[in-house]
Amino acid sequence: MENYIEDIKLRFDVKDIVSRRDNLSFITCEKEKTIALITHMKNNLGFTHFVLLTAVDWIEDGLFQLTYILNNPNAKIDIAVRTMISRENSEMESAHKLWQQVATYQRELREMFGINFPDSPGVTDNFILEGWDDIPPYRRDFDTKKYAEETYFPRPGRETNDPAEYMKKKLS
Amino acid sequence: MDIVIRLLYVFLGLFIVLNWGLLMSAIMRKIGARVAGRYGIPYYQPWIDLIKLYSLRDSITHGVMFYLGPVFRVSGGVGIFLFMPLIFGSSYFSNFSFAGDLVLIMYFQFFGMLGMALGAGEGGHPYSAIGISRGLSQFTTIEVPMTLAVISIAVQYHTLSISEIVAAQQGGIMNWTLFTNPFATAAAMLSLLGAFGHSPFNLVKAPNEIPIGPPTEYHSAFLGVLRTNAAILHVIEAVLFMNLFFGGAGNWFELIIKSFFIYFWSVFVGVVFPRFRIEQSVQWFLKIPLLFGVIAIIIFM
Amino acid sequence: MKEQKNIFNWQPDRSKYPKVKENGELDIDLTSEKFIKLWQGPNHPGVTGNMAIELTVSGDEVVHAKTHVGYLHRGFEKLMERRLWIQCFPTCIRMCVAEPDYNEYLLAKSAEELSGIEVPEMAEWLRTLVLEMARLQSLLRTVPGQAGTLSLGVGVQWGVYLRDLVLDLFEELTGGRVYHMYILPGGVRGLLPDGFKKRMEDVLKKIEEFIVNIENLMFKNIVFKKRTIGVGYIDPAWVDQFGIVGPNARAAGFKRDVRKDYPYLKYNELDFDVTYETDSDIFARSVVRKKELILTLDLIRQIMAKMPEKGDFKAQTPNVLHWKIPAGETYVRSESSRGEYGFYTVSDGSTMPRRINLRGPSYTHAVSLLEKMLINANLADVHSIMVSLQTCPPEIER
Amino acid sequence: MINENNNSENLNKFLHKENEIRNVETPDGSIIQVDPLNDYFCTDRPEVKEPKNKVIEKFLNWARAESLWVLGFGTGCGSIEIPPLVTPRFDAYRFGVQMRPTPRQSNVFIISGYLAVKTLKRVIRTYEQMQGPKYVLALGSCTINGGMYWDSYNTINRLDHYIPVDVYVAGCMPRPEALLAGFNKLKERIKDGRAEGANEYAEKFDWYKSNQKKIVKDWNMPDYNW
Repeated sequence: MENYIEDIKLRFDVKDIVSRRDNLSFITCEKEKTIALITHMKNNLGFTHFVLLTAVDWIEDGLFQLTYILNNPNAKIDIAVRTMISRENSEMESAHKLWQQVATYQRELREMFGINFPDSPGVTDNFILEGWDDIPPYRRDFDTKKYAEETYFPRPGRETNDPAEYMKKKLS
Repeated sequence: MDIVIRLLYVFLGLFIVLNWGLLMSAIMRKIGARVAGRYGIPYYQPWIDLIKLYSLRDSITHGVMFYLGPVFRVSGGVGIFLFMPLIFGSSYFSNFSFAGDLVLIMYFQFFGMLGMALGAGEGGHPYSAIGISRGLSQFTTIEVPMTLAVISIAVQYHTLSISEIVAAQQGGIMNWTLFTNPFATAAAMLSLLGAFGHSPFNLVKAPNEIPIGPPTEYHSAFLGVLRTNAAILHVIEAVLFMNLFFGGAGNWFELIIKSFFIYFWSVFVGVVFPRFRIEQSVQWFLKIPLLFGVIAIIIFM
Repeated sequence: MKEQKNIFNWQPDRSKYPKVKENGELDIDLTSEKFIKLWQGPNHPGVTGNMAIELTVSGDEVVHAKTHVGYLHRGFEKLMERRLWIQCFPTCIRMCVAEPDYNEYLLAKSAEELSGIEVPEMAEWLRTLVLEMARLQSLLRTVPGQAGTLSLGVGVQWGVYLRDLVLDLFEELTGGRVYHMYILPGGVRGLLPDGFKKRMEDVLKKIEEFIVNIENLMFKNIVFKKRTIGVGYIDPAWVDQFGIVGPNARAAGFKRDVRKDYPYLKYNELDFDVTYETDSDIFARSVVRKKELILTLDLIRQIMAKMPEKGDFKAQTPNVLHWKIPAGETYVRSESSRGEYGFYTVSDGSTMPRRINLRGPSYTHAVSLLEKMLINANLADVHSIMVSLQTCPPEIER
Repeated sequence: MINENNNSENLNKFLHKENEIRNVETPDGSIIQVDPLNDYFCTDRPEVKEPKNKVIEKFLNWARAESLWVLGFGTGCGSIEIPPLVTPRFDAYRFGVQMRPTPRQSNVFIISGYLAVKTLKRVIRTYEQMQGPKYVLALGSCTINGGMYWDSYNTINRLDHYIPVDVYVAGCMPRPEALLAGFNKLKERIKDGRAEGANEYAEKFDWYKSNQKKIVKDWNMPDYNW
């Protein structure tokens, strides 16, 4: 694990290295260098298995965190590459040329988070939603409860118990 | 007056054949269910299904041929019935059998199929079209060994009349075509597997590929007509094979037993085999059954 | 692909058909009456679950395929962001209905890893047992299901019956038939009931008989072989390119198994070999799954023998209603019956998770890989190929 | 590209390019104008079809109740309990319940659990293709009030606002026994002549349609060329 991280450190400017387990580390890289980093990891370091690509919405900082988790099947280790992109005008370089399935992940991210991946094949096609005209639903500022109550017809009589309140009442 | 009585007996025969066909389909489905470890449908289920289908309130149409498809299919089924001698020796249950009826029946087998093709094609569903193209190409290849077997029998008995073929087989089990012309029987029984459309040759209906083939768009009364016809056709095809190869039937009881076992043969094979692809099915019929058919011809030439 | 031997096995050469335009798209003119657009699904008995494949066929050949998902989208990842950690457990198991226990385990494991809770040994054994039982009930459906797509329904009926018996055991152990909610953060909900081992052994014996039957029914069946050998070929080079995992990768000769490579729970104390085949067609994948079924029986017997009788089965956790998990992120994985199944969890130190993302094996198998594999396939083989990949739509769209 | 000829302004926002009125060349060379919204979508309203004769209707209802053809469309996670229902353990075939693959031939629609909006569109289309009298059996708490997914942005809460429901089977997920009991209940309703969902749908067609249109915004048909 260490020598892989050392190798990456030598070539790329990575920071926030967190070692979660013996075989899992998280590193953060700049937005512009990320694709170069994962290309290097795939071609030279043996990280040939692409595990997942997903986004986390840090709305407080106005950032999206993109996480690429790569796996080295021979050394049996994972390295997750994080990169921060701004929430406004969120756009990221596409990685579809490295692995075939990345295009699907990017399609989903564009639909659910509104992150654009120019040049990714079929990225504008509907993937999960159909006829969606609100802000992308996985963003933190989209309130699913409010949307559901306004759009669908809630059956009257449904009580919502806050579990903490309920337990307090019951124990007292 | 004679023709009226004759017609009454024809209708009586049709009634018996229809009900036996429905019961037989229920029994066969129960046998299939038992293999799977289930009880299966009740014996009376096909009748209830028919009543329900005829009593549905809605039905839509896709055009004139859509109406005529089931009609052609039924006329194919009833047409075979009309010229098929049911009970040997009974002048009433010989229907309208005549000297060359074997040729006519071979023709009627295709007639219903073609009518159905026209009607289902009008339905406009692509599964219908694919099912039809599969069905017609498979049925064409089934006809080859089947026709060879029939020609072989015609040469053997020097007749094209089913009644005379049955008559020639009387007088003991060893006189049946099954023993006198085993290759023709083998060719015909193998092609029968395809004619009844159980797996491995159920690619016309192919439940997991093109559900459920030609009748995809047919519903309510249309489907009721098709199911009625299927009940008649299954019995009457079995009766044809019984007459040609298994010595005919002297009474209704014998007919029921023999047609049951002939139909059972296809279910017996179908329950343990998956489905062929269409080109595999065509190849299969053009290999061993065709070979048997040719041998049967050569022997009696 | 196998050598074309005789005239009967002749296949048209579709490698140059339909023509490819200059910009890389296929030259498919739907008005030319040479192509039919076929939608298979969502209402189609052959499709695995509620999804659709849009096929463009020319004759019997598929020239273009596109997967459509989203019919089962419930927005779990959004819903879990507004639920307490403990409330996420009943929610997350519904992500994959075929094997819900992996979701429970992975969420519990992420929560434990992030908050540093040690799980007692007895709980680890019980979790291993539950996960193997989940694999068993899933394989009982999918091993004969391969023949079910070719309308050999008898095996499916036997298999689903035996699956019911396994579900009965689940019910006895956990109280739930399909959704169990047995694994909680810190451990499990209870110990084995009295006499459970004997009843388990009875069921395992029945399944062994079933394996013999299914061997005769499917794997020695000439028609089944004709329909599956050489069909649905996965090039071993695709395994990394498409992210193929689990039995599909193992059938291509890759000995990759999360249980062996990244041992979790008690798998490093169990004795087993990774099953694999090299032919990489539908038949090989079926054989791998059948071997996996045999392996699962063996593993359950080993777990039963090595497991302690009694013990502490739940570690102390904070009050779950106010449970704050320290900020951090992790990725945990396990081997489900379809392959690598993982949770990527991010916590921001509050009572609710920041983000939970599921990495399901079907995500890659059913979309990018299936679209590629269906090209030039026969229309009749579409569903065998799809079922042989063992796609499960709810984990694609969540 | 908003088409001004269209009456319903609200719909225009969602009009796709292929839904605009355009000129099409027919195979024989003549040019015709096509309005996809009116020509390609069926505008006929369903009609109320009252039973004619009470005594005969009672017999027919008995036949309909004993021959329930279920559409094999697994819309949600409840469909995992359909295979046990038709296999040796529970064997619903004993009670006249059979599976059919095509909507034209089936009478009972099992809504097996939550409905995503995308599925709801297909469910409505499928329901309208079924031949009446038709019955809907809703499975799971998610069809009653949203259940687990009451606050989800993509699943409906109450199924009876979109299509008429005959029997609800509660639970998450309902066991096959509960499903069999649901079938028994449905049979009772049919035999009593109370299961008139198709007529109800025709009577309150506008209400159902307005509810459906509120959430299903993209009514486009997929591409066909046949």
